[in-house]
Amino acid sequence: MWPKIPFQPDQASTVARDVDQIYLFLTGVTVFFSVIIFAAIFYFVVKYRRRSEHEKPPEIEGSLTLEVTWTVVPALITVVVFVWSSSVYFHNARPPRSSMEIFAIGKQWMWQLQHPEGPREINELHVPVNVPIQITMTSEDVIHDFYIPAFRVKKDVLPGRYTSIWFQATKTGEYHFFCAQYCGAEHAGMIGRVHVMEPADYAAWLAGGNRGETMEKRAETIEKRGENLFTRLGCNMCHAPDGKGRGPSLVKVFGKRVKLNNGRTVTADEAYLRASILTPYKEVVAGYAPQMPTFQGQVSEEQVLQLIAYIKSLGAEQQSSTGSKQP
Amino acid sequence: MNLSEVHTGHAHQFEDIEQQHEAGTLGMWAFLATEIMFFGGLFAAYTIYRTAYLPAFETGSRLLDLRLGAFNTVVLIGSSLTMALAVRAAQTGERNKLATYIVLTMILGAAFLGVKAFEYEHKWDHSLIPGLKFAPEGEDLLQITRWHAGIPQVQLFFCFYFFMTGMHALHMIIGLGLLAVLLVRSLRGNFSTHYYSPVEVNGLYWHFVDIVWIFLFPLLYLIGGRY
Amino acid sequence: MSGHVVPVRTYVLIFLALMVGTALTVGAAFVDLGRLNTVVALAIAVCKMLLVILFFMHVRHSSQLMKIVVASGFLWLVILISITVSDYLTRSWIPDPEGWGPSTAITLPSQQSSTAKTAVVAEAPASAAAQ
Amino acid sequence: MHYPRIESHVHYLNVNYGIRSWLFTTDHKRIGLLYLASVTFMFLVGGLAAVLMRLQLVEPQGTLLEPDTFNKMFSTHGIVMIFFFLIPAIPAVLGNFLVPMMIGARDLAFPRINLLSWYVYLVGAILTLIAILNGGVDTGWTFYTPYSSTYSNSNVLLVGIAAFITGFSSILTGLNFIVTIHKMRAPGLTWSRLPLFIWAHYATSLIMLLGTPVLAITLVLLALERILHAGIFDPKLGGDPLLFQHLFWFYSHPAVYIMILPAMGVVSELITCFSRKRIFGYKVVAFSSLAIAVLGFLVWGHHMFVTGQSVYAGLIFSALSFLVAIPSAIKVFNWTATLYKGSISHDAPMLYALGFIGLFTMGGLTGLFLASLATDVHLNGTYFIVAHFHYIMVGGTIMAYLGGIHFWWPKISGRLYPDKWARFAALVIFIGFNLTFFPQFLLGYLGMPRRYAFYPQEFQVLNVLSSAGASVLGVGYAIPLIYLIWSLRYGPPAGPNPWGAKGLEWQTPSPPPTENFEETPIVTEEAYAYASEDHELV
Ligand code: HEA
Ligand code: HEA
Ligand code: HEC
Ligand code: CUA
Ligand SMILES: [Cu+2]
Repeated sequence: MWPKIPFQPDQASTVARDVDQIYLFLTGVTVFFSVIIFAAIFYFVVKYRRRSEHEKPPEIEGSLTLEVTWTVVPALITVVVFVWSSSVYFHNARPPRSSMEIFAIGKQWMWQLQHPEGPREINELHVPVNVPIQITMTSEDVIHDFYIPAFRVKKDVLPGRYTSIWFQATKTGEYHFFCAQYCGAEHAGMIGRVHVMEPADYAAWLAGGNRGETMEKRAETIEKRGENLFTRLGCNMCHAPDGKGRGPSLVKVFGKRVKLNNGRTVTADEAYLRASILTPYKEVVAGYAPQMPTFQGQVSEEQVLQLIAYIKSLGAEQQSSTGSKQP
Repeated sequence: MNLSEVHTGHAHQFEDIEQQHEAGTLGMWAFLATEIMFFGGLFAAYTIYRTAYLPAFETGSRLLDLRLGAFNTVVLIGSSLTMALAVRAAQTGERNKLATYIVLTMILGAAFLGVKAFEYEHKWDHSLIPGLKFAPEGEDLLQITRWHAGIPQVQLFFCFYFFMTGMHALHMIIGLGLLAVLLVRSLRGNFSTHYYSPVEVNGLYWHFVDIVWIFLFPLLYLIGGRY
Repeated sequence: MSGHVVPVRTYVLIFLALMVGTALTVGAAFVDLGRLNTVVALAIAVCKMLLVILFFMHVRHSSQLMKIVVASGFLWLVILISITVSDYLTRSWIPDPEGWGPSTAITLPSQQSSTAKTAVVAEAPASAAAQ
Repeated sequence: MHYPRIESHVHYLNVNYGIRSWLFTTDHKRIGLLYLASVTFMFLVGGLAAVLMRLQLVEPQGTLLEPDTFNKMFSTHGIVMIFFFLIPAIPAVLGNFLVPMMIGARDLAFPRINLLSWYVYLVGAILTLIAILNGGVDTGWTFYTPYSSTYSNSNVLLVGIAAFITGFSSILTGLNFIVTIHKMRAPGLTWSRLPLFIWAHYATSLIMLLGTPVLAITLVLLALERILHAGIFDPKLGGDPLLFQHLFWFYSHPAVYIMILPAMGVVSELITCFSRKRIFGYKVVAFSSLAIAVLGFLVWGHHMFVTGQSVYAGLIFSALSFLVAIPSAIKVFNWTATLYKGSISHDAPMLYALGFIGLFTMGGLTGLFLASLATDVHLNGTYFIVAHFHYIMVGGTIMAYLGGIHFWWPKISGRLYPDKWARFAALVIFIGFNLTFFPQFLLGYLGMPRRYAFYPQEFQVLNVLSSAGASVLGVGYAIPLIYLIWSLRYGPPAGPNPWGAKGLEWQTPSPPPTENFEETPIVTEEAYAYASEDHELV
């Protein structure tokens, strides 16, 4: 049997349709111009083929009308594509507030995915269908890239920084995800599967029903792990909940506008918390001495995420919580 | 251009000496445009990190010796003056002056490099060499913590300090080599009021290296202020 | 070969001007002008550079072509620096209108503090520039 | 018609003999040939790596090569093909040979710098070959940090230095062209009479001069970072890996126009000659080369849409990328319009030129998919990109390069090649090319990432098709290699102007004498004035 050649990847997220429409439009433009050019060339080459060595073709200087036409028409087309495509992109740059948040850590050469409720997966990701999901990502070593073709989303995963993607799956099923930024010997092996499930199935899965072997048996929530770390690393020695320690209280710090000793005010988001733990000397809270030691090198990216999750669980100021807990 | 060309007037591919001169000057300027972009990469990187880590860069800057930097600036600008005078001497055909000014330029250039070497050694003694030996100590460290700057970021400043001044010094060394050749040729009497293109072209190069320093000096030695 | 011969006096005057410029930058470093310090230092450096280019390097008496070559060298430098910097300055500008939650940081580690996520767009440039 | 046998006049090839007469030559024509030999060799090296990759990718599990070896293959392939083949290919071979002749000069402005540039290239190439034989390099041609600066265990340092060195050969070539074109045009050859080949090389030289040094300094930083680990690109020490990408693409995007602009120049020459017509819209075509060169400097960030660059910078880069497509579009339309009412011959060089227009159009238009933000998010890092740039670089530039080699071969060697074989080869290459790279568009859209040593089963069919195409393509490239070498000895003498073409280079014997012209020509008409007199085919 002649093997079947697929032409389109699964279209399984809300943005996939938008992206495919632009893709289709651009394919139309490409086919249109390619056909015109090929046809014109072919026609001219046959019609005006050289019949005698002494032929003297008419002299044609050029034509302003034509030049303007074929400058303006492509220009207009590109303007349309630019506006359309950028608005889709821009829209996707911002995850909806109601997103469920998952953390991902890339390292040579595997993906570690951490659910807020505790389960941690390697190279597998279970998510509920029809729920916006934000993946906050960082890398332990080189640059990776988290790519789910069926959802048309992709973003580089950088060391020392958080990047994020979000998607809302529209169809249950299994889809590939890939590492799409070259990262070394086993780059091609850094792939996995997204399992999109009905919310009920997802809940069952979370509860421990049918977990794959890749998942840890004992599922503590990420916050719980963070809390353990918080004690183990001695953070609680300085950060007493009542603020009487050497450091400020971390209760309700997430989302707060923090005044620094250099006069600036910043918002305590994930990146700020991360910086506070890894490079505390850079941003010092007003009224405190720069006494906090750096924990750079002592905590892995994963542990930083756990600490952040714990600090977030201590409550948040105003509107800023990223992850409402679950569908 | 070799000696035979000097005697026949111009190289075979040119119509006349005028064309050859113009081609030489244009060639050097085009090359200097390249050089601008070469240093430009460093300046771009510097701008980014300086914006990001201003306190650390200020701390780092304070660890440099302002007096030596200023002294070197004066020396280098002085060498630019003598170089300009050398070109002028070539234009007017004053051979002895030409040689003298070239020698003066070389002396000033060498003085600059000597001071630079001294500074580098000082940095080595104080463990301020990024990657190899970076452990600011004693008062230095105190200053760093006083300014709440991270040590790695201060190290970044020193990366730029060494890369930029190092690149610059490399250009100076090449320049000195070119001047040495020029000196020999001028002593041999190769140049005349009709043919001094090499002097002029070398001069352009030398002035360019001076310009780079005119920017390096404030960007490395003077940021953050000394008040 | 007929190059324009500049009088020695001009060269010496330019040299003196350059010395004055050097003294000025060093002096300015001892005066606290806030963020103007950088601006002043660079302005003086640019003036010094112009003097060197125009007089020591004879561009003042050179052909139009030479001037264009010189200018384009610097223009390209400006392109390189300005567009690169524009990326860094706008990384933390993710707009955050109602209905959209904070998006996670895309900044240099140090800029994370200024990642004024809850700031509205209009306010953001200021906070970014404050770096 | 009777023309003297090649041996009967003194020309640049027989003026003196022996290896020294070549290694110390300052004749731009001989230097062009030195480049021809060296880039052809490097093309075979890069091609060999491509063949191994395509063999590996026939099977999803990829059992032929270790993943590590595969990575070294595509890195070798990319680095060799880009830095050591495509960038020097047209400028350093055809440009070197033709720029002085086309403007009626005796040589380039700085002949010894020209020779130096070849030696510099040679040193870079040899270092690269040493590095490849000594274990290779596995960073991809993009050298992204921190993989290249910290994690890779391969010869990054040596290859980086080699690329750095080669960059200077490119700079020196560009410098020579700029000065030569400005200062050494024959009397009467005003800017508006210059052949478009010259315009294209002028624009290319601008990029070489203003872009290459940035790559050079970036590679120096990379090397220092690798040796000292001081932190310039290492986030753990406060550095930013994206800065490397900015600096890298500041050169490497304009570099793609170093690769395409000379090809466009060649095609302008071919189209006019083989349709015996002045180019349609000379001024527009000439000016668009400059526009591409300048605008090309403003769009580098389109390689970084998903790498964590600012969203706003992304918007700007996207808009500018669309803008830079317009002058290319203008060129394509003008070439096509030039054919209208021409007297079109179907000689081999013309077939290559027509192939160029079609394939460049497809390659360029698929560039729009990548310049458009939302679609690039999906297509970035996939085979779609691989297909995009092979359409332009292989379907475009190599087609033009081969067309140019065929067109000027009689001038270079004084001999004609077998025309039937040449046309046959052009056809094989066209077919093989499309079979190789069209499936990769589909693969990319389906989501197959690039730089994968093995891949999921579902992508196999298209990969097999692509590999099959590559073998056809390989055969296609082998044919000209054989008959061109054959023609050096057995080809019939060509005469000064076998195509009835117009440029100054055709007004001197083939092969030309060392000083190009018996006496400096004086130009009295526009470029491509095919209508001005009767054509005698010679
Ligand atoms: C010679 C080489 C060459 C050339 C000329 C081009 C030309 C173009 N390229 Fe390409 N490109 C590469 C080589 C080249 N590219 C390479 C090597 C890479 C990958 C690097 C890597 O990561 O390894 C790449 C990657 C690349 C990317 C990055 C993708 C990613 O990594 O995510 C982008 C994104 O914008 C892009 C866009 C373009 C555009 C818009 C053009 C334009 O200049 C094209 C203009 C041409 C046309 C548009 C066709 C003619 C037009 C018509 C017939 C009329 C109709 C026109 C319109 C409607 C506008 N290219
Ligand atoms: C000028 C540039 C150029 C050229 C000419 C080519 C030519 C070819 N390329 Fe290449 N390619 C690149 C530039 C180029 N490529 C770049 C920049 C990359 C990205 C690298 C990276 O990711 O870092 C790339 C990546 C790349 C990939 C993706 C690898 C990956 O991401 O995993 C593939 C896969 O198919 C490929 C295939 C080919 C093929 C089949 C050819 C064919 O056209 C080659 C045909 C040539 C020959 C077959 C040799 C000639 C043969 C003979 C004369 C016969 C005798 C020879 C032998 C006996 C060996 N290329
Ligand atoms: C030696 C005491 C000490 C220890 C141990 C310590 N901290 Fe701190 N911490 C401080 C001080 C003092 C400050 C305020 C000054 C500053 O911002 O650097 C602070 C500030 C912070 C802030 C910013 C708070 C705000 O209000 O903006 C966070 C977040 C934080 N610490 C988290 C941690 C975590 C997590 C740990 C454990 C891994 C930890 N700290 C361990 C002393 C400490
Ligand atoms: Cu991780 Cu590729
Ligand atoms: Cu590009």
